[in-house]
Amino acid sequence: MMANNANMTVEPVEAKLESPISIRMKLMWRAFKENWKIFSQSKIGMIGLYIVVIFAVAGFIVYPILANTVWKTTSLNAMVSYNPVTGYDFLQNNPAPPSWAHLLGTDPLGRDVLAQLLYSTPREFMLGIVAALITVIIGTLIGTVAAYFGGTLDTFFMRLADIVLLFPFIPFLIVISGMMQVDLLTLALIIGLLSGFGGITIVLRSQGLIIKSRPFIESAKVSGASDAYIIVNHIIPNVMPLSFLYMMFNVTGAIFSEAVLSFFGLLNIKMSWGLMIYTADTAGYIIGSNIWNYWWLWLPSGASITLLCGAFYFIGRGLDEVVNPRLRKR
Amino acid sequence: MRPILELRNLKMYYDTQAGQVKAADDVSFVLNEGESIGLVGESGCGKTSVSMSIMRLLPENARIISGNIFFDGRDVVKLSNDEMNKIRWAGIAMIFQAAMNSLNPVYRVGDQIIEAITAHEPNVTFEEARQRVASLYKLVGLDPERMDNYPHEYSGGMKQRAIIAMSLACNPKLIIADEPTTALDVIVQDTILRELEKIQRKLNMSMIYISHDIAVIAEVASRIAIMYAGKIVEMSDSVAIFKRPAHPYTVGLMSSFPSIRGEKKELVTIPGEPPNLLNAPDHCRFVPRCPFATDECWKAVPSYTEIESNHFVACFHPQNLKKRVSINA
Amino acid sequence: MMLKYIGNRILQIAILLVIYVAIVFFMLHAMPGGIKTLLISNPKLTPQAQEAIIRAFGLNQPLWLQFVDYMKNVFTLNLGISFSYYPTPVWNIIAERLPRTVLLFTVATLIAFFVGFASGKSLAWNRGKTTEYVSTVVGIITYTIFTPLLIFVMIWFFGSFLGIFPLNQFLNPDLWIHTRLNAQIVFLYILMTMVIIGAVMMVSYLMALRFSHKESTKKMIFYVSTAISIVFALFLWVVSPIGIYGADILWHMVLPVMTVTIISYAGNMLVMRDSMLETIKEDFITTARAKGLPDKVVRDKHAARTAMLPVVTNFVLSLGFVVSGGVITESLFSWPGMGMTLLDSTLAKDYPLAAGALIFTGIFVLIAHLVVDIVYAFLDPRIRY
Amino acid sequence: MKRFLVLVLVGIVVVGILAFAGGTANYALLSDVTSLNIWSMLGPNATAWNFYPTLGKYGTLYGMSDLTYQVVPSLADGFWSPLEKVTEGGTTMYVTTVKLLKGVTWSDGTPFTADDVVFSYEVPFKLQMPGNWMSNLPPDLFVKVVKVDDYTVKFYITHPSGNFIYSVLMSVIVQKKFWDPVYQEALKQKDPAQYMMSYDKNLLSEPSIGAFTVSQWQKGAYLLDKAIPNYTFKGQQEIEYANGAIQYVIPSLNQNNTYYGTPEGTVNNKFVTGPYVDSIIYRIYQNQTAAVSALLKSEVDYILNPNGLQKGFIQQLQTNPNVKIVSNPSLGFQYIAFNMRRYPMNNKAFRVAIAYLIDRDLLANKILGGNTNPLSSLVPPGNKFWYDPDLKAYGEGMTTIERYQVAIKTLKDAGFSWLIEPKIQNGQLVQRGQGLIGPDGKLVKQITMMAPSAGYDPIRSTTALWVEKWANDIGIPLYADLTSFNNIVDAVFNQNFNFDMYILGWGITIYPDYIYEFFSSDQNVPGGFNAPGYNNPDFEKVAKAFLDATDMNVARQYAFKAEEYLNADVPYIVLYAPQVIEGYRADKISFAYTQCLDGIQSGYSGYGEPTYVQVIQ
Repeated sequence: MMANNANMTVEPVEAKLESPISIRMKLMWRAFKENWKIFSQSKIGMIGLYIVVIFAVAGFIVYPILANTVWKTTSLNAMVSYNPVTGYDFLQNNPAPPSWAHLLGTDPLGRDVLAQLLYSTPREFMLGIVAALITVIIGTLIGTVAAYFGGTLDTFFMRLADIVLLFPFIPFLIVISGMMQVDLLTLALIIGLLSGFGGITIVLRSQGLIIKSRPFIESAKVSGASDAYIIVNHIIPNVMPLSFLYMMFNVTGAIFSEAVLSFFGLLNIKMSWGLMIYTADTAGYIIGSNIWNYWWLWLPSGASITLLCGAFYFIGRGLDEVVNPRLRKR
Repeated sequence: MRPILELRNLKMYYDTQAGQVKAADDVSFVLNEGESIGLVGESGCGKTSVSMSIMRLLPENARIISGNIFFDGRDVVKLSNDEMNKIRWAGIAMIFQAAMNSLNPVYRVGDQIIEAITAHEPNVTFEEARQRVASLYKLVGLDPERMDNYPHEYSGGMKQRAIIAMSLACNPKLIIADEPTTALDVIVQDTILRELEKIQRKLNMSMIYISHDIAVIAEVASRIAIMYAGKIVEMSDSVAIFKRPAHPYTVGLMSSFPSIRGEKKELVTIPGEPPNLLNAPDHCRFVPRCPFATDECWKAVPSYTEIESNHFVACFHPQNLKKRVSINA
Repeated sequence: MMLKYIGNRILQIAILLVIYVAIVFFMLHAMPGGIKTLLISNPKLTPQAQEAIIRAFGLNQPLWLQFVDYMKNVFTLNLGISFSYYPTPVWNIIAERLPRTVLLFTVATLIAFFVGFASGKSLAWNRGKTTEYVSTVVGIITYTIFTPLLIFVMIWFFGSFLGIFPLNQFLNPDLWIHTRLNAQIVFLYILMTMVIIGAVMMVSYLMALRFSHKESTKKMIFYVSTAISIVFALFLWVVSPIGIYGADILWHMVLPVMTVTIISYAGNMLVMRDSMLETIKEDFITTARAKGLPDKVVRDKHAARTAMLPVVTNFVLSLGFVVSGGVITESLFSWPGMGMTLLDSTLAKDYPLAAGALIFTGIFVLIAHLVVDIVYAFLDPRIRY
Repeated sequence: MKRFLVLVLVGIVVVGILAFAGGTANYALLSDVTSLNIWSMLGPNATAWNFYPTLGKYGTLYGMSDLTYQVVPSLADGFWSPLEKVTEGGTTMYVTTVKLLKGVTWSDGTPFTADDVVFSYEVPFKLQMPGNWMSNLPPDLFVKVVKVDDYTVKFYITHPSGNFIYSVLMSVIVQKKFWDPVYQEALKQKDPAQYMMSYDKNLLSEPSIGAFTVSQWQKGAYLLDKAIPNYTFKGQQEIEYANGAIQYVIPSLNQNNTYYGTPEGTVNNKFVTGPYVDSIIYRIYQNQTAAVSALLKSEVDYILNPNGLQKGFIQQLQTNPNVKIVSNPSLGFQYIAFNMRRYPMNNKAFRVAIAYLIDRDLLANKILGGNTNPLSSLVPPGNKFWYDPDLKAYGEGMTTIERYQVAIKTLKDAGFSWLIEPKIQNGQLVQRGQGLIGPDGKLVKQITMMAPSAGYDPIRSTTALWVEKWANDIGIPLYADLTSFNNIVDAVFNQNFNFDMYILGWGITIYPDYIYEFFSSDQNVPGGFNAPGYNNPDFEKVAKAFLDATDMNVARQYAFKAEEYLNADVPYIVLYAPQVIEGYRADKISFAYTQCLDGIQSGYSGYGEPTYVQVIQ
C-alpha cells in the first residue's frame, strides 16, 4: 500500500552506466514482473485477459486448422462449402439451426456461422490492435514531445487535439465510410489517426509534464544528454504504462466502431461480426419471435463483439490499477 | 488530576494479502487532564495507527483486536459509529500530518470550521459560529478576514494555523497533533509548536503529540513514549528520556536528529532497515539493529521495567546504555 | 476577469470552428462520387437535365470559391441546400429534427448522469462488498455491450413480449390526425418547460446559497421551489389543450430513453467510482470524518462534491454530443432526429446535409467546451481565470 | 418515371352503385416525404416515398391500363389525332390534336380546361425544370402546346417518336388557378425554376383532380390523405376483355368507350374506381424492422416498399394468419456488363463463354434461396406487351458441367487455348484450366469484375464470387472485386469507362426505350449510358426505328429485332429481376389485385390501388 509509482519509474542513473541495454532490459523485466503481479491481482483484468486469449487461440490457431481439415472443400462440385464469404449448403434450407454439420447453424445465404465467426476473429484483432498502435504511437510521440518542448509546438498540438475532440466520432466515421470506400485497414488508419491526435495526446502530455518535472530529467540534461535521448530514454518509458492502458481502451473503441459501421452496411469488407448482424437484420431475422427462433444469426456475433470489446476494456481497467495506485484496494 | 484517556493493551492489526500487520501491539498509556504526551518513532512504527485507533478512523482492513481505549471514562472501542461521531472533534480533535491536504479545496476555510461547530452544537447560529471562528483565528495568529478564502489561497503555515484553529473549534478535551509541523520550514515549525503549547496550557487541554522528531517533542510534551514496531519501548517524562535514554533505540533516535539547543554531537544513524511489522517475531523487535543484543534478546520479548520513578523501558540491557551515553556525553 | 476569459475563449472557439468547417468541407469534397454519380444512375435523365441540377447546386464553380461561399454562409447558419430534400435549406431540416434529438438525448443524458453519479458514489463508498462487485461488472457489461444487441432485446422484451411501450415513431397518428398542431411546436414547448424548470432550480440554488447558511434551510428552499415549479408546469400542461399531445410524445420516449440511459449511465458510474475512490483517499476526507460529521455528509458534501468534477466534464461534453444523436438508437427506434439525418444524408450522398449536421454538432461541442470551463470555475475554486 | 404514372384513372361516377365502406387504411412508409411541391417532386426530389402519398392529386392526359399496361386516355377524350407534318417559320414539325374530357372538376369545384394543360406543359418547359420534367418534355422532341378551345389542345413535336406517347402525353397536369400567381412571382426572380420548386406555402390546400389529397403532414411521423368527395371518376368501371379490348364506363360524365378492340367475350378483369376509404394514414418508419413489427401489431395494414421484404420478415409475417404474403417480379434487372473497348471482352466468343457459364437458376433458387427471379432478357415477362417469349438464354437447362463443356468449346473454336487445359471426366471437373491464351497467342491478363460488396447487396456480391469461381474453373483469370456501389458507378460513368466488367442493376420502365439508350452509339460517350461501348449499325437502325414508331405494334416488332442483336452480341448478361415480396393485413384491407409487375406498391405509385383499396369492417 505504500509503493507509490515505484513501478513506473525506471531509475535513470543506473541506466546511464555501463552496458545500458542489458541493464535496461533487466529493469524492464523487473518492472514488468512487478506490474504483472499487481495486474494479476485484478480479477477483472485477468478475466479480460483470459477472454482475449481464448479469442486469439480460436482465431489464429483453431480457424486455420479447421479451414484446412474438416472445412476444406475436397471436391470442386461439393454440395457444402465452409468458406465464410462464398460458402453455401445445398443440402438444407438456409438459414438452418445448429447441427453437427454446422455447429452454429448457417446464415440466410447458407454460409456456416461458426466459420464466419472464426474467420472474422483475427481481423477484428488486427483492426483493433493496428488502430490502437497507431493511436498510441502518435499520442505518445506528440504528447511527450509537446510536454518536453512546450511553447508553440505544444500549443499547436493541443489546439489540434481540441479540434479532433470536436469530431463526433461515430457520426464522423459514418460520413467518411458512406462517402468513400473504407476497408478494414483504412478504417484502422482513420480511427488510429483520429484518436491519436485527440484526447490521448492531452492525457499523455500532462503525464509527460509530470515526468519532465522529476529531478532525473534535470540531471540528465546537466549531464549533457540530447533532447531526443531524454525523450526516448527517460520520458517515453515513463509514460509507457499509461500509453499501454489507453491502447487497451482504443482496441475496444476500434472494434466497436467497426461493428457499428458494418451494422449499417457502410464498410467495404467481406466478412465481420458487425456484417453478420447486418445480414441477419436486413434479411429480417431480428424481429419479433424470429429473434429467438434464429438466435444463431445474431447472438454469436453480437456476443463476440461484446465479449472482445469488454475483454480489452477489462484489461484496461486492470492496467488502470497498475498505473493508478490510488485505485488499488490497498 | 484525573485521567482523560487511557489505553489498555491496545492491539490493532491490519489484514493484508501478505499477512497480518501488527501496527499497534499491546500499547498502553494513561493521559491526564491538562497533560501532554509525545508519541515518538520512525515512520511506520504505528504511532499514527494508535491515534487513528483513538479516533476510530481505521481503514477497512484494520481491526482493533483487543484492548480498551477509555476516553473520559467510556470505552471508545465499544461505541457505535454514531456515538463516536459525537466524541470526534467535540471530545477529541485532531491536527493532521498533512495540513496541505487536510482542508477540502472546494470549500471556504471558515465554512469548514463552522461546519465542525454546527455539527456538534446545532443550536449555535451561523453568526455566532463565525464570531467563534474569528476569535479562534486571532488566537492562532490569523487575520479573521481570511476566513472567506479558499485553502489554495493560504500559505502552508497559514493552513497549519487554520487547522489548529479548527481543532480548537469545539473546545475538545484532547487534541491529537499528528506531525503538526513536518511540512513546514524550521522557523515556522518552532513558532507554531510554541503557540500550540501556549494554547494548550491556556485552555488546559490534554494533548498527544506525534512526531518522529524527539527533540521537537521534548520541548512541548511533558511526557514521551517511544514507539518501535508497534510497541512502546520506553516511556517517561521528557526530561528523563532526553537526559537519560534507556532503550538503545531511543539513543539512536536522539542521535539521528540535530538538536537546536544542545551541544553539537556527531550524527549517528541507526544501522539497518526499519522493521517489517509483518509477521512480528517472538523476541525483541529491535534485535536485528541493536548493537547490544545478546542471546537473551533473541529469545523473548522484554517486558517493561521501571528503571526510575515513572520511567519504563522494555529492554534487557537498559543499564549499560545509560553508562555509555553518559560517558559519551 | 471572468468575462475577459470568456471573451478569449469565444474567440478561440471561432477560430477552431473555422478550421473545423474547413476540414469538414474539404473532406467531403474530396470523396469520390458526388451528386453527379447520383444523377447518372437514373437512366431517364438527359444530359441537359443533369446540367441543370449541377448548375442549381453551384457545383460548376471552382472548389475554393465554393469553400469561401460556404464559410461565409456558415456564420449566418446558412448551411446550403440539401441534395436529397432539394431545394429545402439544410438549416430547415436541422431545425425540424433538432428538437426531437435534443429532447430525447437531453432527458436520457440527464438521467444517465444522475443515475451514474449516484451509483458511482455508492459503489466507491461500499468498496469491496459483493453488491459493489456485481454492479461494477453489470455496469461494464452495459457499457461495452454492442448497442444494437441491447436495443434488439429491449424492443423484443418491452415491445413484442410485454407489449407495454410503443416501439416506433415519436407520436401516435391516430391521436394527432384530429389536430392541426405541429409536433415540432410541442417538442419546443416541452424543451422550454425543461429549460424554465432548470432555470428555476438554478436560481433557487443560488438564492439558497445567499440567504441561508443552514444546510437544511438551503435544501428546503431548493426543493420547495423546484417542486413548485414542476407542479406549476404540470398544471399548465394538464389544463392546456396540447397537454395530451405532449404526454403522447413523452410516452413514446420512454423506451428509447430507458435504452440510452442503460447504455450511458455506466460510463458516468465508472468515472464517478474511480474519481470517488481517489478522493476518498484524500486527507480532507479523513479530516471530515474526524470532525465527527455523519457518514452521509462526508460522502455527499465532501467526497462526492470534490469527486464529481470529471463526471461533470463527461456530462457536459456528452450534452454537446447530444446533437449528433445516437445513430443506432434513432434508427432502431424510428426516431427521426439528427443521428438519422446524418446516416440518411450519408447514404443518400447528400453532402450539404451531412456537412451541416457535422458542423452543427461541432458548434454544440464547442459551446459545451465553453460551458465546461465556466462550470469548472463554479465548481472548483482553485480554478480562476 | 412514367411507370409511377402508369395507372391513372379514367372513369365516371355512378352515385349509388358504390356502397361506401369508409374507414381508414394505414400504410407504412420507410422514409419521410421530402417535399409536397410537385415541381420539386418530379424534379430533384423524385423518390418513391414522395410519390406514394402525393402523386394521386394530379392527372395526366393519358395513362396505362391496370395489369395490361396499355396506353389509354385519362383526362383526354379519346386518342390523339394522327401526326401531321407542318412547317412554321422555316422549321418542320409534327402536330396532333388532343380533345379533353368535359365535366371533370378539381376538388375546389373549378372545371378542368385546356388552360390547365397548356400551363402544365409551358411552365416546366420554359423554366427548364430538371429531373422528370426534363425527361418528360425533352427539348429535342417537345416544342409547344397550343390551346384551340377550352377542351382542345394541339401538341407540336420535332419528330415522330414513341416517347411522345410515353413521355410527353403522360406528363403531369397541375391546376393553373393555384399555380399561376406563383409562376408570375417566379418570373420576377433570378432563378424562377428554383423559386417554383422551393415554393412551400399552403400546399395542403392545392386542389386535387385525383381521388385523394394530402390534408396533413406531420414531418417525420405521418401523412394523412383524405378522399375527395366530388371525385369525378368515382364509380368508373374498367373492364378488361380477354381479346385485349378495354372498356371504360364513366357514369358521372356519361362516357362509355372501348379501346383496342370490341367489348365482347370473356372478361378478364373488372375494376370499379373508389375511393372506398375516407382516409389513408401513411405512417413513417425509419427501418423495415419497425414497419414489419407495426404490421404484425396491426398498427399498419400494408408496407409500401419498392424493394419488397426480405426472407426473414416474410417468415416472421407468416406466423400471423391475418397477414397475406404476395410475391411479384420487380420491374428492373441486374446484369453483368463487359467493356467491349478492352481485350478480351471485345471478343464475342469470350462474352458468350461467360454467358454460358452463368447458371441463373442455380444461383437464384439454390444459392440465393429464391430471393430473386432468374431473368435473361432486357424486358421481363411480366411486361406482357413488350416481352419477347422467343428469346432464349445461353445454356438454358444445362448442368454446371455441361456449361463448362460448351464454354470451353466456344473459347476453343474462337482460337483460345490454355497452358493447362481444363479437363472433364465422368461429369466431374478433374483439372482446372490455367493460363488462358488468346487467339493472338498472348496470355490473357487478369480481368477485374466489380460488384457491390456484401454489405450493400449480398445477392450481387455472392453472384460475383460464383461467376469468379466458374470462370476460374475453366481457366479464365477473372477476379471479383467487391467494392462500394459508388466506386463502381464512379469508375464506369465518371472515369471514362474505366472497367473490365461490372455488376449493377437498372430500374426500368414499361416502355422499353432503354433498349436503345443503353446500347446506342450516341450514348457511347463519357458519362453516357452505353457503358459496354456496344457499337452495331444494324442494331442501331432497328432500335431507332423502334423509338420513332408511334404505332406500338410496329414498335414492338422493331424492339424484338433489336433484342435479338443484343442477345447475340452479349454486351450485357442479364441476371435477375429481383423479387418484390409484400405483406398486408388481409383481415383489415383488400386490394383490387395483388399479382402485378413490381408488386402492389406499383399501383400505389401510379395511384391505381388507392382508389380500389377497401377497409374490411
